Amino acid sequence: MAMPRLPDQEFETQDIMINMGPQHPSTHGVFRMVLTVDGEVVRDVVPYVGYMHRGAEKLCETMDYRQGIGYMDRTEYLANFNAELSYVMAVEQLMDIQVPERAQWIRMILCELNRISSHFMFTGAFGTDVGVFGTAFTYSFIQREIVQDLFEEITGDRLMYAYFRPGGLAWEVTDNFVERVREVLTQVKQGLKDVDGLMTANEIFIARTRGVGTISTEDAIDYGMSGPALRASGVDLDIRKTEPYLYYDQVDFDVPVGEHGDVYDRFLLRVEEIRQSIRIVEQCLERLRPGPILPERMPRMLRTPPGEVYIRTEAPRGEYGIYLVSKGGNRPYRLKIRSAGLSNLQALKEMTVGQYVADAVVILGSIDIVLCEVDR
Amino acid sequence: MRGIAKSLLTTLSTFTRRPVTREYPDVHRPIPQRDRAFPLLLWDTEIDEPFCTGCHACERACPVECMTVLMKDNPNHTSQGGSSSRRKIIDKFWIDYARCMRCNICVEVCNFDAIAMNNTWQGHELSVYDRSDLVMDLQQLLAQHRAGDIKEWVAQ
Amino acid sequence: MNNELFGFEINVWFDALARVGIIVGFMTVTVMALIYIERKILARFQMRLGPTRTGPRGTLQSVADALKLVGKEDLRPRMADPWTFELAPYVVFVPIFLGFVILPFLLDWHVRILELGLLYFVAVSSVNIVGWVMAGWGSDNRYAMIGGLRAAAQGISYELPLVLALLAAAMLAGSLNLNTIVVAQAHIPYIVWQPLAFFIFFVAALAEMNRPPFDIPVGESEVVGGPFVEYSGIRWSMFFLAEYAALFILALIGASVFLGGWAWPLGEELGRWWQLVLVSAKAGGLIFLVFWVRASVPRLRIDQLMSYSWKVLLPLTFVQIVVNGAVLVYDWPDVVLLATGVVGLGFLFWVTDRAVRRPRPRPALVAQSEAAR
Amino acid sequence: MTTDETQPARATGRGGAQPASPPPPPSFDDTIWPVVDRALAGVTATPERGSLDLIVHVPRDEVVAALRALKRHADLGFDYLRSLTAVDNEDEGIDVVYHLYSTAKRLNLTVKATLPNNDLRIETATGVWRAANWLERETAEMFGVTFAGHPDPRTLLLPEDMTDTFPLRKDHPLAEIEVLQGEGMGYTAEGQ
Repeated sequence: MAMPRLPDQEFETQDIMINMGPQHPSTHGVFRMVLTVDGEVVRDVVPYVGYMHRGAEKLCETMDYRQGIGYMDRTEYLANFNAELSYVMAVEQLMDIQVPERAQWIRMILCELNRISSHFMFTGAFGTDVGVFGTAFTYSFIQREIVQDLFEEITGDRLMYAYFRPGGLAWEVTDNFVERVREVLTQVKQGLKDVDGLMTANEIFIARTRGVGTISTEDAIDYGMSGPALRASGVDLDIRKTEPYLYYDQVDFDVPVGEHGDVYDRFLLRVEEIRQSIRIVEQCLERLRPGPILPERMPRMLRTPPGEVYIRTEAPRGEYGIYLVSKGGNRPYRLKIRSAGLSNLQALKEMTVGQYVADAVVILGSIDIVLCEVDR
Repeated sequence: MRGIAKSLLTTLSTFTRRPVTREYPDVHRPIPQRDRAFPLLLWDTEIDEPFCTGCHACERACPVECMTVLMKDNPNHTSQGGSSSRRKIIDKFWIDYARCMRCNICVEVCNFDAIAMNNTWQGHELSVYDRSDLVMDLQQLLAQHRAGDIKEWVAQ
Repeated sequence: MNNELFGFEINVWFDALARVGIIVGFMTVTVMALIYIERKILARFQMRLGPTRTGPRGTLQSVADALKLVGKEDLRPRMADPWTFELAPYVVFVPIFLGFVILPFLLDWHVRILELGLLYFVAVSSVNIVGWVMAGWGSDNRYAMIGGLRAAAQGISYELPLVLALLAAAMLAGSLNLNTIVVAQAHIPYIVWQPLAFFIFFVAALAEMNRPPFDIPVGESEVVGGPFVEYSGIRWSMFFLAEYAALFILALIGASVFLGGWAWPLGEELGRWWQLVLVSAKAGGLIFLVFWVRASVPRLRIDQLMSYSWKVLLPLTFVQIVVNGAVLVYDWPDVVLLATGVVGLGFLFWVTDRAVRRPRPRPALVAQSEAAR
Repeated sequence: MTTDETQPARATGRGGAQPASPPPPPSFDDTIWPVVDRALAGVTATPERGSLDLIVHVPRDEVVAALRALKRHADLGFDYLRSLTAVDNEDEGIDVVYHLYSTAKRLNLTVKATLPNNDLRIETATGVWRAANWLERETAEMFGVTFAGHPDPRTLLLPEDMTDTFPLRKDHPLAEIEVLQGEGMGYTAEGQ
């Protein structure tokens, strides 16, 4: 991709620095990268994060386990259920709580639907990054709205669900839950067809994404990337398969793995993951039986014995880990959120240097960061 | 070029579909019963007083400390010749809606079912020019349920 | 020295002034209408409603926007070059408006019919590139500078295929007078004989207007508006006006040169109102196509854009021109034109397909292939 | 609870409800400890049973050598750094915690090194995994741990000049939430 450079003696060229962000339409939040460009070619990238740092970890250390759930929503606002899941699973693991079967299935359905809505956010924002004027964005947002309507019916909120509890769920789902989910899935399938038709085969889209921002398998692992960004580089690492939690070992789904580690693979992979998520939800719906949603003996006050646990789940953006250290009592002694975005973002320089300015935006979009999750 | 043609056909197919826009201020989407806007207090119409006894449970459980509760002896208690079985009753109650994170914990910890999340559009359309106007006092918190404008939903 | 305008005999100077006034007024209204229509059409492509709240069905939205823009403060960054910065909008705006002079709405509805109309148009309209560069340079903003230089590169690269594609059609008509070209298409429009030239004209026109997929100089997600990132208020609106005026002009030129303008398919004998309907329908169709493309395709990258122009479009237009010349000189049958067009289009599509479906290097081999290149 | 290589490290389908059996004191034979012990031949490492993964305590001077050995060992191959953080144990010093994963063998391991409060220095792990770069920067600014030899020792999340205080330490105070409600409190009184 490098442009042939003119010999130095003929031309004096000067690299200029461009400050992209924190206010820039395609930095997906308040992220700043300082690009050193030689004409249109990026020679260096210095990313700056931290504009959204709110000290979620410290805040959670001052709150009891129930109060912390709401803060998990706010660290990962596109995949809230996945974030909550890691947190409540960590508490359950320390407290040794058995979660009833129905609650697990519902959690799984909601997490996968959340993955769908999060990936739709990606397709929309990514479409805008490569320059489709808003069409990909609206197509995707219509689907997101449909999923969020369902979430609102169940949890009462469109974005900050605060619905999972250590031990199960806050309350029972609505009576028409199964029919509603099926309805949502039908609409999502249509929406996926639209997004797919709009972008996947489009020659300009392919030209903009293929072979751009490649990262090799070894580098991707070395940088600690996770999720679709890692799998696009050919690493078959999906925590749902390698260390199944919930009932992921009882449902049938495939983990799409990329081959070239470029932006196009990352896009295709996420589109495919939406399909797989639909598959998982459909299987979950068949397995869903009536039953309790909280264990019978549930302590009124959540207190953990001393101990520590590192829970990892596969959130849409990658591994969302919770490292919970307890020294007894009703609040965490230390809570560390392992954010997928932070690790994925580290590889930005590796992917961007040598590409064009326009590609820098596309590559950043393809990592699919949520700055709230990166900065916590 | 086939791909571009496919893109064009896709957009053409959506061109013929109905727009999904809801023209918001004119058309209010029906919001589900479980919708969580902001917490408000409930009014016991039988005895004509709030359910809330000012027990501070919600205040203590609030993660963002947006509530301030003061209790008093109930003048309407049976021992005082009234009709209420509540010995203590709420005296003053403030909720700072600007700070509330709508986590529903106050509703869950309430032993008297005295607080519920607003599930009407009134609970969402709260634009004001001054943040201090978002600090709701007891009368404002009770008004909506007292007027019967709300069918509250409390889990279980 | 009197001229006739709408049946009145008036002095040449008054005539000229009146015509300029009519153009500017007409243009402003047209641009407002175009913006409104574009927003509505784009909205429907995206399953939205578009503007609804200003006036009946939002029809006054553009007026409201224009009033807002006029009312805004005219800002200039302190470090900007005052002259370049403030003159740039005019340099972009005036050449586009000059293009109006030769538009053949009808046989006798026009500002002036020039014998070298087409040449005049391409000569005048390419001046606005200077304005873009001025805006980019004068703003003292790096996004603007990158945008301005992109605009220059793109404008110059696509000027050539645009001119040559128009020339291919003009060759067949044997004239650069737009009205003569239209009359020559009274029976068969040139899109039939010159599909390749039409396609190239359309692509190059998109690039000339900085329309998606060629909105690289102003790419929102990359250079945040490019040359006019620092402009506001009335100056910014002049860029906007110029952009939509260019859209209107190029659509009319395309309709006249390739689609037969007012002459095809009903001929000259019909009333002028029918002819006007014809012209509007053809230009409107082209404008709709532009909006449709805008809703559907991503943005190209600058290097892809340049190589597409220089390596694909330009050689093909040369081929077309050579074939046209051979047909005219040696009296080959017209079918040759059609065949060349179809084969050329097929070749163009094939090249495009091949270019994007090149095998990708495996990531581990990236470094080596970079070195080899 | 970490089992041998072919098994996933977590028992499946129980959703975080793994009964944490009280460990019979010395035996770690059902975990990967024997292999880890062999890999860490030159290092004084002590195992501990964690809730999910095996925890290995390593002296801080040898931690990078240990991590490198763990990464290079053929049967372990911990090539993936999941997380790097620290825990402020107040009087007992600060623990630096590494969560490792092996993409080939699907193994998990937690490595811990304790730093005494009067000397919060540890060698950087950026030479082992590049993933450690930002994680160490974050840990450094949040806990005041110095990672010796770090290639880019700037702050990550905090402002550039906020190097004198360490927010995630236990002695760092939380900002008081000023109470804005009530009569005579906050701006309700002065504003109206």
